[in-house]
Amino acid sequence: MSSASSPRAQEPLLVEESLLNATRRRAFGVMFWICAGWIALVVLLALLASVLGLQNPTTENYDSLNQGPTLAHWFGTDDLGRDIFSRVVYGARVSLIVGFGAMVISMSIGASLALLAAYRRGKIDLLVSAASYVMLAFPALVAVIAIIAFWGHDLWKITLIIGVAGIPLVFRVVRAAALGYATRDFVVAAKTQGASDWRIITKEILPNVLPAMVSFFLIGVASVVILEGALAFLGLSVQPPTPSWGNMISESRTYLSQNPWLALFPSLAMILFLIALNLIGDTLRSALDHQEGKL
Amino acid sequence: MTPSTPTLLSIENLVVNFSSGRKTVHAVSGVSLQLNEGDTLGIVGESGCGKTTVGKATMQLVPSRSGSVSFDGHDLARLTRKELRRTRLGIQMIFQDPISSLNPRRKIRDIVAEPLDIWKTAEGAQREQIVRDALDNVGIDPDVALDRYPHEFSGGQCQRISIARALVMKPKVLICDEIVSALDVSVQAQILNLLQDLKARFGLSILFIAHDLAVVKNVSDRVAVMYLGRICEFAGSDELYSHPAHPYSEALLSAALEPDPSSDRSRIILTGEPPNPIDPPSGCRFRTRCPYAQDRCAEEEPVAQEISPGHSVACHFPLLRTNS
Amino acid sequence: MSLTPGLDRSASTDESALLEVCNASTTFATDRGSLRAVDDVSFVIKRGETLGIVGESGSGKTVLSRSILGLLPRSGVLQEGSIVFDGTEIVGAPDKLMRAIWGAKMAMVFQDPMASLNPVVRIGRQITESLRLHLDLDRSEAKATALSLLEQVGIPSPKERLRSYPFELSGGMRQRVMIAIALACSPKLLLADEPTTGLDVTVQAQILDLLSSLQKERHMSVILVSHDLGVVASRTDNIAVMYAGKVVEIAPTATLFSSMAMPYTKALVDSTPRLSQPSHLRLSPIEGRPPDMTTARQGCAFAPRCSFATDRCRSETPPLVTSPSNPLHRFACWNPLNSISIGESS
Amino acid sequence: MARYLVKRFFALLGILFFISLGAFFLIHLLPGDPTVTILGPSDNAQNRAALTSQLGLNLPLWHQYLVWIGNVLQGNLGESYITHESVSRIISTAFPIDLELIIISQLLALSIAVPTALASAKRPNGLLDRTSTTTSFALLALPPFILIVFFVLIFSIYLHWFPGPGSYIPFTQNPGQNLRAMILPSIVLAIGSIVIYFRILRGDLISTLQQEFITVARSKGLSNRYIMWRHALRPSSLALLASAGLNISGLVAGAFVVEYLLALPGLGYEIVNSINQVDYLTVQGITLFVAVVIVLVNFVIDFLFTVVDPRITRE
Repeated sequence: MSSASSPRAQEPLLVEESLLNATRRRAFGVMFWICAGWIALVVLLALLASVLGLQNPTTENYDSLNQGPTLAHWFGTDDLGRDIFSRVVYGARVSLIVGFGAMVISMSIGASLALLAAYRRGKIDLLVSAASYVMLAFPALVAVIAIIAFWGHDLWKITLIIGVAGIPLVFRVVRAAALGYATRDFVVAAKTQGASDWRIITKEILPNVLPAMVSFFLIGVASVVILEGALAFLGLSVQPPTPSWGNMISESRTYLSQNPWLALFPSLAMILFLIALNLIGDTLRSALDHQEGKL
Repeated sequence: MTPSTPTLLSIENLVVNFSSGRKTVHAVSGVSLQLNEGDTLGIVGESGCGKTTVGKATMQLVPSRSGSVSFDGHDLARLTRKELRRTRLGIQMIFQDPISSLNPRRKIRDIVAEPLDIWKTAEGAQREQIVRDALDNVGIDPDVALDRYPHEFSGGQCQRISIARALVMKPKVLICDEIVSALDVSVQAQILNLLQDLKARFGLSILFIAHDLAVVKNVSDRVAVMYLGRICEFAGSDELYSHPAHPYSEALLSAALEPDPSSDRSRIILTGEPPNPIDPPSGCRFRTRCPYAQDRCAEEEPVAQEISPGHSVACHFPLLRTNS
Repeated sequence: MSLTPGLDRSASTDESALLEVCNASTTFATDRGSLRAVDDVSFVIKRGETLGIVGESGSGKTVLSRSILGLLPRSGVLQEGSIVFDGTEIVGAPDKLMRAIWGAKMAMVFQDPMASLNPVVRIGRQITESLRLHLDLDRSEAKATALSLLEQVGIPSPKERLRSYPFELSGGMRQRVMIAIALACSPKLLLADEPTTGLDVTVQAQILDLLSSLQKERHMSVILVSHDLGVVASRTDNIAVMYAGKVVEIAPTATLFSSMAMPYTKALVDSTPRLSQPSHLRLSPIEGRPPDMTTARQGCAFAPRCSFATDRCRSETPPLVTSPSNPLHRFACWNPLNSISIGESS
Repeated sequence: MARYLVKRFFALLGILFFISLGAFFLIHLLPGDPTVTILGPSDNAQNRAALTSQLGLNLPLWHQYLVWIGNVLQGNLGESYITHESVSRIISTAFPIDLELIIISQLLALSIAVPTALASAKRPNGLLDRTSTTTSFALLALPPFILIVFFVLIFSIYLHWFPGPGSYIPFTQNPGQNLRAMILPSIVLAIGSIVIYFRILRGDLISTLQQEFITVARSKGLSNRYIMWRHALRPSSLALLASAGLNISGLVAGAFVVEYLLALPGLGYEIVNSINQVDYLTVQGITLFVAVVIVLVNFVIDFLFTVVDPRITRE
């Protein structure tokens, strides 16, 4: 907020000026915990799907086609008589694996490069930054579509490809955050005390960037879930009959005017999941911004 | 090198340039300084004069273009990375911004213990004891401070913690870069007194860099005045302030404000501001603002000449002592 | 005006008073409870007079200057008391009313000229916009006025500078531009909040000299806020010393320095290193730290750090009283220094 | 400023080179044999070999690249293996659809996002701000494909306001019909952009409004409206511009999905079909074209940066 260069008293910033820009402290609030609980529930259901005694999501039942919600089928059945609730629960696995898996790949590689580049600057930074620019200029979706189309679309390949495609964006975000810390005096102080580069990156810079990374991670997961859905619509996600939210919404289009439930439940599942992720990510970020203002 | 006051840190002909786009910033252009054991050497000058760069180049935090920095018999620039890490422990630095000097996400205990952890010199109870002693020495109550984070402390307290951390490895030299300029006057005095005490107690030598003339005078034995990357005057502290010989030193002293309405002496107000270090003036760098400048000043760069023992000035027309 | 308790009658009835601050308080709602940043402050500034406000960080001097200007955020702030500027009550005045005063009658120079100038707007427009608004000048008249303003504040080649952006100027030049902006519509009161704090020593002297010469030329009142006693010492008529939101001593400048009554003022002066003192002189700092403004206090706020404090100081808050020796000298202390000087002059 | 732009331009040329490499090798390093696509899987090896050498597929990869890029530089992107239509022609008929879609959606997005952000930032946490922030939050979680599914259901199938998928008519043939067909996809595309623009601009405006120069502007007696538009908006729009640059790639992606779902024969529709048909040259050509467009848009944005913030050219 203030330039460190002016030889003025710093303390008024903490005491007086922060008052002039008084913003009320935002606690995490109820919504945050509801959303966190919702995500935990989705993860739990997806993990335990096979032991919960749900109906088999791929078993077709021609006695009950295109039904609305009933006691036997909470979310109704689809055009092949499959239980939609069970398909939504199993479908969550795809979104979770692709979403979290891809972001773990992007984050671990992108953030490592970013921390290194931000701290060392110089040639490494120049090289990786240039590469990230080139990758960002490339139409990512086209690349992802093409690679998946030619290479094959099983779950792990999709995860890997999206994960790699996300590296440059993660790199840029984390690098920008890390740059602000890499030049701080406490980093210089650690250096003069003989700290190794590894120590400076992991002990001095990383803890400061971590909250921003967590927040970006969650919002990134939401974007990847959307991307997986889009791929499903293009017929490039996991193949039927394996359920995924995207597949289910896409398939629902054929019978949409007769049975809107087909689209409604998987859509709701996806939207609520996305809202929860975004809200948690956003809350963390503004909590972080607030803290930042205090430091 | 006389045995009574051996030179501990010696900066010879230091030149530091930065590149700014296609241009070169001449941050430090040929600075030589000697810091003797037990001495406090002040460097005073306005922003952009290169005083901070001298400190950083001494620590090898910025590469110097030429010149040498020798400490305790080692030429720092020639050491390998590994040797430098070890040797540099003998010099520690304290910075201007007390808040930015401490990692906001670490506890005070770990901040102060950092050098111990890096070098694995102490663990467990011994580490704890060293940290406690270090905090005690700077007037911070360890029982209160150890488990807190930096933002819970005021600027002055953060600066004390920085000093505690710097002293953990028992350095011989302390480089203080504007360490009190971010603090309130009353706190500033606390820190300056603390510095004097610690110096006496631990036999420190101090390189004290600041823009505030009165502060520099208070702590320093000898003072170098810098302008645009060069030293224009160098003398004992009291000598310099009572008999400035360089027109810039004179102007600087007369522009300083004193908390006393009757102290409004005949003032020399310089016009303009220091030129851009990308394109410094030829000859004497101060000539563009100097009230006494003549043709010679533009043509010939003045070299430092000793006008009395321990008092040297880089000026073609140094002010004479008669007017006092 | 008789509704000014705590004020000297001679001061409050003076017709040439431009600004009358009377029992003004400003309270912020914070996470940790309400914070009274300005606490029951009263003083008067006459036309053409310069008042220095001195205090350390957290003393409330910045909040006070913003309260006078009526520029505090709307939410979470409670202003009490009265601030009358040129016949207008500022406290509680709607923005609509203030807009006719801001820039036209009352202007401000802030601490950091780089932050005070809009980085993406040319200098010319930043000066002319208030001219066109308040003085109703057309484009060319405004430009001509701006040009002469830049000349007055000592900016070389002002014509080119009108088309410059702030980043193209040096720190001192930027502060000169800020002064030109503040003076554009010839305000009656100029608030300068730490106007030289970020500047180099030699430039600081230039800016302060410029301010005081312009002030004399225009017979303008100035409030000079600073943490540095040196800045206000030689260029003010009166000085107010603030501590923990209160004015603890206020006096004509010469009186303040010759017979300061409040131990805090003296401690502040003593803790400042001086050029005239020999090197290595041990300084006398004020030990401890300023009080936490959110907790309720009893007694004098400075008592915990004061070497003269008595039990009374810790239990009863001293009011701002007039010195028996000088009706213009007021202080808030139970055990004032210089009791000798009181005896001398009475 | 000229030097800055020249520097940026050369940087962009470099990026373009790498992108051409990317477009080429992306396709060629992947498994799949175009001769199978063209001749069908049952043709004999001899024909296949003949075709391989006719297409130059027997040459080393770098040689193939040089041949291809040489042709590209002369404006020849090759022709489709399947339809034998020239790739440039495919692009020139398909691209106007994307362009129209993107332009309409962006105009829509900016005309909603900017005023809303200005109004919200004026009173953070006010009623309007909370409403619009919450709404933007909900919209953020609405992927375009879900929107399309329900928009088609509601507006085309139930209400018959807009034509359903596959009803595209070129603007030149029937402007009215064309616009009617474009409204739905434009809205879907705009929603994503509105959310991004609103959130970024609102955040930046709020922090700009806390800057000292805004207080200075207030202390001049300027009206709030004047301060918002003349002092706050411009310094706050840098991140917006930057996000527009990053967003363009996402926008193209969004447009592609929307086109495919609504059977609008734009580049997205074409490229997905080409990929499904392993039509190498078309995929390569369209990829390169799209990448070049994105790079050029970013160049324009770089130029806009210098207009919005004069500091940039002089670093």
